[in-house]
Amino acid sequence: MALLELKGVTKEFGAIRALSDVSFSIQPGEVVGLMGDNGAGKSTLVKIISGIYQPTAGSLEFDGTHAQVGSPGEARRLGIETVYQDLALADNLTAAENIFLGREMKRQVGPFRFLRHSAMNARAAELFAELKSETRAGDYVRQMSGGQRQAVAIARTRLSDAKLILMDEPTAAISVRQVAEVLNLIHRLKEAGIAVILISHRMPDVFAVCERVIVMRRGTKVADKAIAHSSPEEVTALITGAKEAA
Amino acid sequence: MALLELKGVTKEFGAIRALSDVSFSIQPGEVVGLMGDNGAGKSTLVKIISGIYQPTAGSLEFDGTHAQVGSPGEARRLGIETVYQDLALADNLTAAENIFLGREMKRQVGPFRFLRHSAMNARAAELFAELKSETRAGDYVRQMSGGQRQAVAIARTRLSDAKLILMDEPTAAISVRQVAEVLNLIHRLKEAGIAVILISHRMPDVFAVCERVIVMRRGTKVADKAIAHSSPEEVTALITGAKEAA
Amino acid sequence: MAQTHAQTFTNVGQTRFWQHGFLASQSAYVLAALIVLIVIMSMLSPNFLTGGNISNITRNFSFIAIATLGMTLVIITGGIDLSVGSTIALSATVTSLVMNALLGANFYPFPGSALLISLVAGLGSAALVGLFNGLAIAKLKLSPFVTTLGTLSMVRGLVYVATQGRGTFPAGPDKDMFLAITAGKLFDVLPVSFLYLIICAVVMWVALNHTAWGKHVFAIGSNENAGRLTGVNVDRVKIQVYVLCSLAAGVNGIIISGWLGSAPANLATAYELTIIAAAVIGGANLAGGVGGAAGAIIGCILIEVIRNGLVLARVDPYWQQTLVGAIIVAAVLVDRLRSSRNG
Amino acid sequence: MAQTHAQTFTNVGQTRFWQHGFLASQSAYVLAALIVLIVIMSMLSPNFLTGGNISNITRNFSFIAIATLGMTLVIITGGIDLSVGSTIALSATVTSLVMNALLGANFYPFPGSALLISLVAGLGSAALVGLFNGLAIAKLKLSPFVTTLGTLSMVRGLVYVATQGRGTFPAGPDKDMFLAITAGKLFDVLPVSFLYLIICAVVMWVALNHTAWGKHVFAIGSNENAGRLTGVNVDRVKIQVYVLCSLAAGVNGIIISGWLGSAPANLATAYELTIIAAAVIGGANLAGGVGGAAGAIIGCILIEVIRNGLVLARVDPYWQQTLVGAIIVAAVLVDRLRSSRNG
Amino acid sequence: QESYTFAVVPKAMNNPFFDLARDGCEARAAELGNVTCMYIGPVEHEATTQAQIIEDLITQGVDGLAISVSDIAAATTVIDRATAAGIAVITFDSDAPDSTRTAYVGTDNKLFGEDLGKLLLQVAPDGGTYGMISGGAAAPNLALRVDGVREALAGSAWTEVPGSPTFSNDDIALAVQQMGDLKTANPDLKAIVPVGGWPMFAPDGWKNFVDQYKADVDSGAFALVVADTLPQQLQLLKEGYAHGLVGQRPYEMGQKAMDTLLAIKKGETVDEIIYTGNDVVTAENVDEFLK
Ligand SMILES: Nc1ncnc2c1ncn2[C@@H]1O[C@H](COP(=O)(O)OP(=O)(O)OP(=O)(O)O)[C@@H](O)[C@H]1O
Ligand SMILES: Nc1ncnc2c1ncn2[C@@H]1O[C@H](COP(=O)(O)OP(=O)(O)OP(=O)(O)O)[C@@H](O)[C@H]1O
Ligand SMILES: [Mg+2]
Ligand SMILES: [Mg+2]
Repeated sequence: MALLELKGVTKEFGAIRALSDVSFSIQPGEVVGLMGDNGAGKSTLVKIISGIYQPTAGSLEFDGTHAQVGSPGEARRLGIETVYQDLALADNLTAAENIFLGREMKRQVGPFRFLRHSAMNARAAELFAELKSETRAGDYVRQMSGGQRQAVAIARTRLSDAKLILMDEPTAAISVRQVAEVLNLIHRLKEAGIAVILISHRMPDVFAVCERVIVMRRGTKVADKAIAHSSPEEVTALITGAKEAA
Repeated sequence: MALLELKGVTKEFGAIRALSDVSFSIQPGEVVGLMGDNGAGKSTLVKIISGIYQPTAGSLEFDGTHAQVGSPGEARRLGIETVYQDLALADNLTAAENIFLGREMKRQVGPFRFLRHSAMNARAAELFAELKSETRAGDYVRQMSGGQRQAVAIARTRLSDAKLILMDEPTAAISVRQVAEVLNLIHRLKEAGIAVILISHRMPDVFAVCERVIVMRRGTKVADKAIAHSSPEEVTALITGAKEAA
Repeated sequence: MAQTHAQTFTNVGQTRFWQHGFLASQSAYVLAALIVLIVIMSMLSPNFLTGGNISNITRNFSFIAIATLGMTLVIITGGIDLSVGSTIALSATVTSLVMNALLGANFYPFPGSALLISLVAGLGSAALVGLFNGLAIAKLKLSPFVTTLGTLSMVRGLVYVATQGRGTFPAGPDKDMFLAITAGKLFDVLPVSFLYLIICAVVMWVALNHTAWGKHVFAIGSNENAGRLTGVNVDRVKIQVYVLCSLAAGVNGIIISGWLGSAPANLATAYELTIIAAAVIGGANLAGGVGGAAGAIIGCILIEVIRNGLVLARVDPYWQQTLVGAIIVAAVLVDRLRSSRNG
Repeated sequence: MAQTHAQTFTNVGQTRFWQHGFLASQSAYVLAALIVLIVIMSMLSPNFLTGGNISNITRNFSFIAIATLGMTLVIITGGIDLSVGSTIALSATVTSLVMNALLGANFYPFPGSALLISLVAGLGSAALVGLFNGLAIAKLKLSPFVTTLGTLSMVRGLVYVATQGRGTFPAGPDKDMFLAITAGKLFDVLPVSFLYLIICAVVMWVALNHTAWGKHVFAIGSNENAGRLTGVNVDRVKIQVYVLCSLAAGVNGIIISGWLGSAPANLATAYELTIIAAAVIGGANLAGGVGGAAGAIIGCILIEVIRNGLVLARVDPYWQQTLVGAIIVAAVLVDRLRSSRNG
Repeated sequence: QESYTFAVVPKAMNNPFFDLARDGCEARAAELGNVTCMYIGPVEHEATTQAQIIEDLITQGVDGLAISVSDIAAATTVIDRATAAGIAVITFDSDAPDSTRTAYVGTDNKLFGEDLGKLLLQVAPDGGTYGMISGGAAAPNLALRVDGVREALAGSAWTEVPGSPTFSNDDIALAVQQMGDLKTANPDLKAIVPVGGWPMFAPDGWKNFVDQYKADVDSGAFALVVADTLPQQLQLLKEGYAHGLVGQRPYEMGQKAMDTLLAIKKGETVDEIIYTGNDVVTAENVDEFLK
């Protein structure tokens, strides 16, 4: 049974049809690359799966049971974690506070529940070390470099036991070493049976970790094939429109 | 004579020393790659050259004559154009309006000067076509995809006759095809005698267009050598600290 | 502005006429609410749509509308100006004090000179308030709210100090001329203040949409940093905007005092909230980056129609205040239709 | 919160003690300004630092300080609440109307019952105002400024309707108890209202800094979207914050009416600007994401010290208003020192 | 000879009415020589602020207080505190009868309203519909005046229109606008009775309004009877822009307040209620007042 199944998903913003009639399915533990030109509709697709947008038409099924993902909160509860392209960080909180936002570690004192600051900071520092990122858990996100911010967004997905992780250009701003770590991470997720959808403009990365690649062009799906049966050249042609479909 | 010369530039933010004692010089028409881990201080360096930050210590000389770049406006007038990592776009203006922000095309009517909307839109559309980007000149930046936003920021540098263009991860969010165009663009700039400082985490890109590479690590310059005498492996080692200096 | 361009994209359709431009703006939806309100009011009171009452409404909203235009500019840059009410009183008071002083000093070199000098003094004092606000906000980077709350209090205090709390009355050889240019009517129907309003609104519309300055105002409101980085002189634009806002309030002060024939020291107390509300109802966003001249005027009309309509409908005065609040909320609620339609 | 961690970075030094925490906040700098002001005032008037006056000041600023705490919460989420002044009047009026009604109905099952029922009614009415604001802002996504301006007017109107503009007086068997818990003094010196303030402030400080809820409040103010995307129930937190703000105003209304022995219908008119100013002076940022309990209290003290000090110093009343404005601007100017020192 | 500081606390400093009381008190203080008049109050009409200022004055240790009470119960509390501190306290313009204040100096507001009503009956005995304009909805003295007008006209041919009185919140511009609104809402309105002088404080705004109905006003078919007798109002009356005015005597209130406080300080007994009286002005006697 498919973990995620999209059927004829369409999304319009006024006159712009960002997605038209997109259908595909993801199996548990599968790593799928999603590629396409700028404005092809990749992020819009991610936002529909993670419950930010509701599709104009079409439907979505997760884990066999749910016909709708109403809100990002619901997506999280269903086991869908997302690294958003715009990172979705609160600038005035520290890295650790951002990572734990919405699922803080608490200590029960009588009827009250207080935050466990140092436990959260320690855990965040651990996550950064795991990603080999030079990011300090107690620093405010406001003053962080582009790559440090991205590391925070990636670290966030590591907190819970997700079933599906959507990564919208997770490696855009991070440095060589961390890119390798993120690819490593994806490998480990796969082994743990967690499905990943990776959006990236970096062809080698997609070919290094994905089993399948879906190519979008101007809102429609133009290809959905196993990496083994494709090549970077073919995918590039599909992205630019030099090749119509595959 | 060097186009740009930095001498012992240091920048502190409270307890964080983002740059310590960085010196180098750029010749006219030279294309230099600036690499380093996340948080190494690359963007801070760019912001000092483009007049956003003033160095805590050290000095900066541009075109032989100027000892200081007081503000981004002054940098522009001196001929320094920048693609900022956070793009610096006004969300509620269209792509064309963003590109021409601060140097609009105007028509004189009596004592008044009115905007030439269609001329600006046409020129912006031209620039996007040149970058092979799927970006519509009349769309509001608010509703644009990550890569379209980046295209707007890159297009902006093409308006004036700059002497030095700083590009802070210009290809992070853009698609395969446009990456090739941006690298092409850098080649053409070089031929026109315009110097470029390219910050990127993509090793192949840097090795494809740059003549020289400067590597930063935790705020200090650890290497400054010709591409011809280096290799991706060496640069990676320098970035991660596996190799101390070169 | 956003013209559709030659370049075509397969996945981009034609925007329907109601999906862009004025018809897709908050102002248009509030205008619809206004029209509904006018229909209701004219059913509740047969006197609502009489010529005399329309002329009254026109005059009443012009009293605050010019200041609202200025406020809209400030709000577009992401600021706020609480000192407009006090500035209205200041310019009215200074104008009439100077008229009286010139009368007392018997200084009248040529016809109209007293009027001219007083107007310059009145508007100049208003501009000084704006300059103070602008400098403190742009150069010292103080919070607009606190700064203008400070000037609200300072300027009102100065008006009291100057007049010892007594109202002043425009007087002197040019008094008739003063009344004619402030309270007069064109062709006996159109209040001149309405004419000034239309001129100001058109100038503002052109400035916002067809000059580089206007784009800078919008850019500052949405991303001040982006403006600064692209070489826009952010500080100068901000100062200009606060000066214009105070000047607009000054013009309104002079018009009101001309119509009243008096410049009471408590003139326009607490008008700032009404003026800001009119701007916001008309579509200006206090977070910055959004707003326009047409919206500002529609907001002012809406507020005045509610006030006037409830009196004409002979609603119990204790209930009037409650209804004013409820209708304001209902009017902006209409705007939610827009967001739900345009996705 | 931000503890320094085991991990070390070669280019990260030790932050100096004045570079982080409270000492680097706006509140600390305004506190410095406040201390300077207190020194000046005590030199200008020998009565300023007398026990009686300090007790007066303490009581006076407690009158608005609890509401300012609530306002600070709203401002941290990036909102604003203009209806607090009206809500103060509403809760005071409802409390005293219910006390009178119970007296009239002779309903007094047990000692203190009249007091209890009236307090619940008064606070309940305030909470309803907050609920209305919160629902309109969080669910209907209306602008906080317009919504709460609407309730400002609606609630005040309802107070007038309920009382026909006449003030009401707390009465009935529990009147003495009512006065004791609102206007009483602990050990004959410390106003109980100050005690309530301290309790509220401590609770708020703990809630903001040591609970998940507090982090959500901050996150919403800085990036509402980020909050929503990480599964924070943004709407619920917003509604809670507006309800808390109105409740805080309600508590203040009851305290003030206890001290006055009366609930005039125009109680707390125009207090909203003072309360917002106190919050902003104390470091809350109207753009959202910044603010705290200590700052709110410091802001209130500053405003009250200015007011009281100028009266005691026998400054000409017309100049007082001017000086209040000037000192407010000067006090926030001190905060610029901070930015220039911390880069 | 001992010298005294007496504070005069108005309801609101932004009301020109109290400026006259201040002038009267300052003038009398200057005549007396050993008395300083200190005029201070809340800028806007608000009971808590007034109470706080009175507390500050108690702290400051003034010798006497003359208070125009903003809210009766609220003022009662602070007045009791002031007398307990040994300060001589009187009220003026607006009273708090149950407090420990020694005397009240001012107008009988109920009577004042009745005078307004009687004056209307005098200038336009035929009756019709009338509307009133008031200031703040919470001001007790204005409420008394409104009641007074209603009482005087009860049983006469005058009926009040719904929506009356309108509340101008002491905003002069708004008061003039409400004149127009009342007349537009009720085109057959035969009289407007502002219970305070607000609309006439704007002479040209008033003239503009009246000019639209000048014929009716001249013939007496539209009667304008207004409270207060400020100079600009007298001038308007003289020019035929109103039919009658009923004035209080704020200047005298200021003077009498000083006298009364001084008498109390000297241990003399004073009357508890000191009415300063009303002036009823019509076209016949306007010149006396205009001198
Ligand atoms: N909220 C919105 N309103 C209107 N148009 C939108 C909105 N969001 C996205 N679009 C448009 O939809 C199209 C698809 O955008 P999307 O962000 O999904 O692209 P993408 O494939 O993620 O591109 P990139 O690789 O640049 O991130 C673009 O043309 C964009 O302008
Ligand atoms: N305004 C600021 N205040 C405090 N610290 C800052 C500020 N700006 C940057 N820093 C810190 O300075 C260091 C260098 O940041 P910078 O943005 O220059 O890194 P970078 O090399 O561009 O990294 P990336 O590749 O991730 O973009 C980081 O540790 C960052 O946290
Ligand atoms: Mg995208
Ligand atoms: Mg960077």
